[in-house]
Amino acid sequence: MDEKTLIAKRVALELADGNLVNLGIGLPTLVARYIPAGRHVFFQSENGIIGMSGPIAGAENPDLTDAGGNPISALPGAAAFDSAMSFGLIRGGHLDITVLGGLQVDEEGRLANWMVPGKMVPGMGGAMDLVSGAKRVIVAMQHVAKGESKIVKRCTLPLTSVRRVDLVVTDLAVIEPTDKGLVLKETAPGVTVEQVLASTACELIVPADVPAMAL
Amino acid sequence: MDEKTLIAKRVALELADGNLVNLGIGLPTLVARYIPAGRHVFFQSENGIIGMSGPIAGAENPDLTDAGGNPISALPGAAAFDSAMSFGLIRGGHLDITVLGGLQVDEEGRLANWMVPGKMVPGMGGAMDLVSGAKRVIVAMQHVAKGESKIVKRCTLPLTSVRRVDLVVTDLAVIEPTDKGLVLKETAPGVTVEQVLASTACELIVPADVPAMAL
Amino acid sequence: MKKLIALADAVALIPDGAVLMVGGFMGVGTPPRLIDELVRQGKRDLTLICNDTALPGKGVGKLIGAKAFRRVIASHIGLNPETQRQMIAGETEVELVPQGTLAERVRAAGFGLGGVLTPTGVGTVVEEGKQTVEVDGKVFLLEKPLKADFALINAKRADYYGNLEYALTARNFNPLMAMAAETVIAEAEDIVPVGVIPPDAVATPNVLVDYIVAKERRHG
Amino acid sequence: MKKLIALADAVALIPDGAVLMVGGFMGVGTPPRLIDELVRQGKRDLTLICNDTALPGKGVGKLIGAKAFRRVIASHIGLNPETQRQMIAGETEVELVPQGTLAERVRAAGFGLGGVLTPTGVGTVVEEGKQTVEVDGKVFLLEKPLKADFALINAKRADYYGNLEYALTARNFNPLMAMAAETVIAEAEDIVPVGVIPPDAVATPNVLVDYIVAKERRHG
Repeated sequence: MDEKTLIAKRVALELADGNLVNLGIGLPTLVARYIPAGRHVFFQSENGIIGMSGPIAGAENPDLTDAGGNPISALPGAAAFDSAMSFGLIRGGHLDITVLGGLQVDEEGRLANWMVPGKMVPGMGGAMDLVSGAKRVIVAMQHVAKGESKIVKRCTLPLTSVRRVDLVVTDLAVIEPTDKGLVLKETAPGVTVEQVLASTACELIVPADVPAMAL
Repeated sequence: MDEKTLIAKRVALELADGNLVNLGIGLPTLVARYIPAGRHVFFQSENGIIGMSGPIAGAENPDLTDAGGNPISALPGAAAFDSAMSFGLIRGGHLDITVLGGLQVDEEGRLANWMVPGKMVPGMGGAMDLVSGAKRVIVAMQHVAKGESKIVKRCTLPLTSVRRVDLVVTDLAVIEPTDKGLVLKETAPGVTVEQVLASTACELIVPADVPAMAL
Repeated sequence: MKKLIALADAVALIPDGAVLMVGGFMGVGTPPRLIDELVRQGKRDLTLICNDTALPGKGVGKLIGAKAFRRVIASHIGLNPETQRQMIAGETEVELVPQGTLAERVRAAGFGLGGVLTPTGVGTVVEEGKQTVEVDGKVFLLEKPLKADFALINAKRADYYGNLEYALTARNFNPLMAMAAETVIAEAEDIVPVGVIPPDAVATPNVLVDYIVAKERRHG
Repeated sequence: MKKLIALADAVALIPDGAVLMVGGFMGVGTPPRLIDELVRQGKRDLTLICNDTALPGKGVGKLIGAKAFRRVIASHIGLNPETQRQMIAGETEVELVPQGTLAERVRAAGFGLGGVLTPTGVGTVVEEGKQTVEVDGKVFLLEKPLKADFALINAKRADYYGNLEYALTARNFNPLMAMAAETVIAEAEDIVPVGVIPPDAVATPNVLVDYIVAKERRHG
């Protein structure tokens, strides 16, 4: 199993029956493939729909797309709405889970994921609202990029929100930000606690028992 | 022609083709009967519809009512919406004209029409939003009630809004509040300027020529 | 997802003293069976957030008659003399709110906004005790969000997921209130299979609705 | 009511330097003929308010390519490298706004509110230069209303009065923007007789729409 699949599978376990979930672009979109059997999850796309599903070849509709403008389909029971309603659902605390990619997460559990100063500036899109408003924020990202840990003492990149995220799932570990600091909850299969610590640029709280991810 | 009919007919002349108009309960509702031929006016009811018309006997629908809960009908081209949208149309300046009853209008053109302290308190309903937000506010009322002029130097009753209303139509006169004061624009048929002045409890600006209402 | 609930069980969830939002405008768009059952179960000390108190014997007017409320937040009580009598007698506390402000305060709670900046009420008795905020030289009242423990919603159609569709002027405050309460209980004229209500006709997405009151069994 | 207007005449109403709101999300729900005609007429120095700048050659991306904008207010420009190039080269001024804030700012202008009190952006670079308001101990950014000279709206269906109906994710910012501009020009896939669109399906009432772009005559 490659690293992205591992992360997506682990995140998918967090999605409960009946949850309203918004998946960010990139890695987070993979999560939809691994919903445990018997759980019915409702996916929102912030451009204005709940109940999105993958495109149906030959039945694409130019008025039915995801937030990237790509064709999707609508499941029975889908609902469509305008952008104010879409973000009312997000900001108003009606979204159970958002899964977002990350550039950095710091010791206080704060996420930076929308710009790298001096490089291309894509804009924050819905990310700031999603992190400020969702009931649970899960960050899905590689633990290390270009030799640098993405889990840091303090974000050097601009923050997406000052709100503490709820869970960070990487290819090496599951980490839960708390008011005492970052707690190492699980390690990836075959990865030791020491390897996680060596790949992390800030302190982690390590409980006596750190199980491996049960995928 | 009785006094209410006179007032309603005169107010109706203010309604232009294509206008969105909200008529308050009581006397203002009579205005709808006297729209000049060839003018197409859209009536809003603040409980959530544009394009309301009178009830059709035998075709009443419990989900289609005016702001008093009475049956209405919907004309072809009607639109229904929720209360936030209804007041967005009002507060956002999309309502061309609101016609409201009045208890008092003062020299600054301010309206009091929602409560009499010490008596029954009905609540302001939509009146405060209507007066604050409509492009034009027309007050339709008797000039004198129980021997007291309703046009006063300063409202003694609680204000509906500090916004200056645009026109006051009574059974005696048409009065336009301006930043210089209340200007007497027209008199009712058979009523003299002197009679209007005698029935008014504050100063009126009287132009050289004050025509009679052309009904 | 087990959203269907018997009428009596739905109302039994509501404790005395709860804050209720009830959809409807002069009783139109107010869930009739939920109201009757609240009266039957003899609820007390409730707070009502509703556009108005309807007429005696109609919509929430039935609950006014049953003296179910300790407090009422509404824009208009003028057509229900009993509400006025209770207010003047000091039996029920009444807060009057301009109708457009009421709609936006409910929406602000449901949409995660800190409040509403409205020109409505500036310079009137409605301003008393409220913060004002100046934006580009213009003064606005800061009106606070209004939320509730329960929202009682009336829909034209519901599906089994809980998607709701409204009809004409029975829509009014219902979709706003369905966003602004901890627990949302919906009553619908008709309950249809999932997929019957087109996505564009769903005004309240299913994820907002906790319970749908089941239809009564018809005998004979 | 003479709302039907030829495409070229509609676009000719828009002067260089105007502030435009354009509906759409990654080009979906953006009025295609109005965009093409704006490019054809070579408009300059416009300000764009739109969720994003789409892709090169798609939706408002065509106008980016034509260098029609002096200023862009959007939540996302990441999929249009030309917007980023113009921004970095100083050719186009870009203001980035969180998407939910953008929606509420447009709505606030259209709904007559003084601004938006949102938790989004507090403590981030988005807060810079903005007023904050504390409500019951919680801090919110005061985000100002956004209005425009023209809104260019894309609808699924229009009737001859100007009532508009939208479809699925092509709805997005369109109904909000139709409230927030001095002049509203709508393009629809289909224009139908008055009465064909049911009242509950009308998301933008006709009174908000100034012009409907007429269909092209088909020859042959």
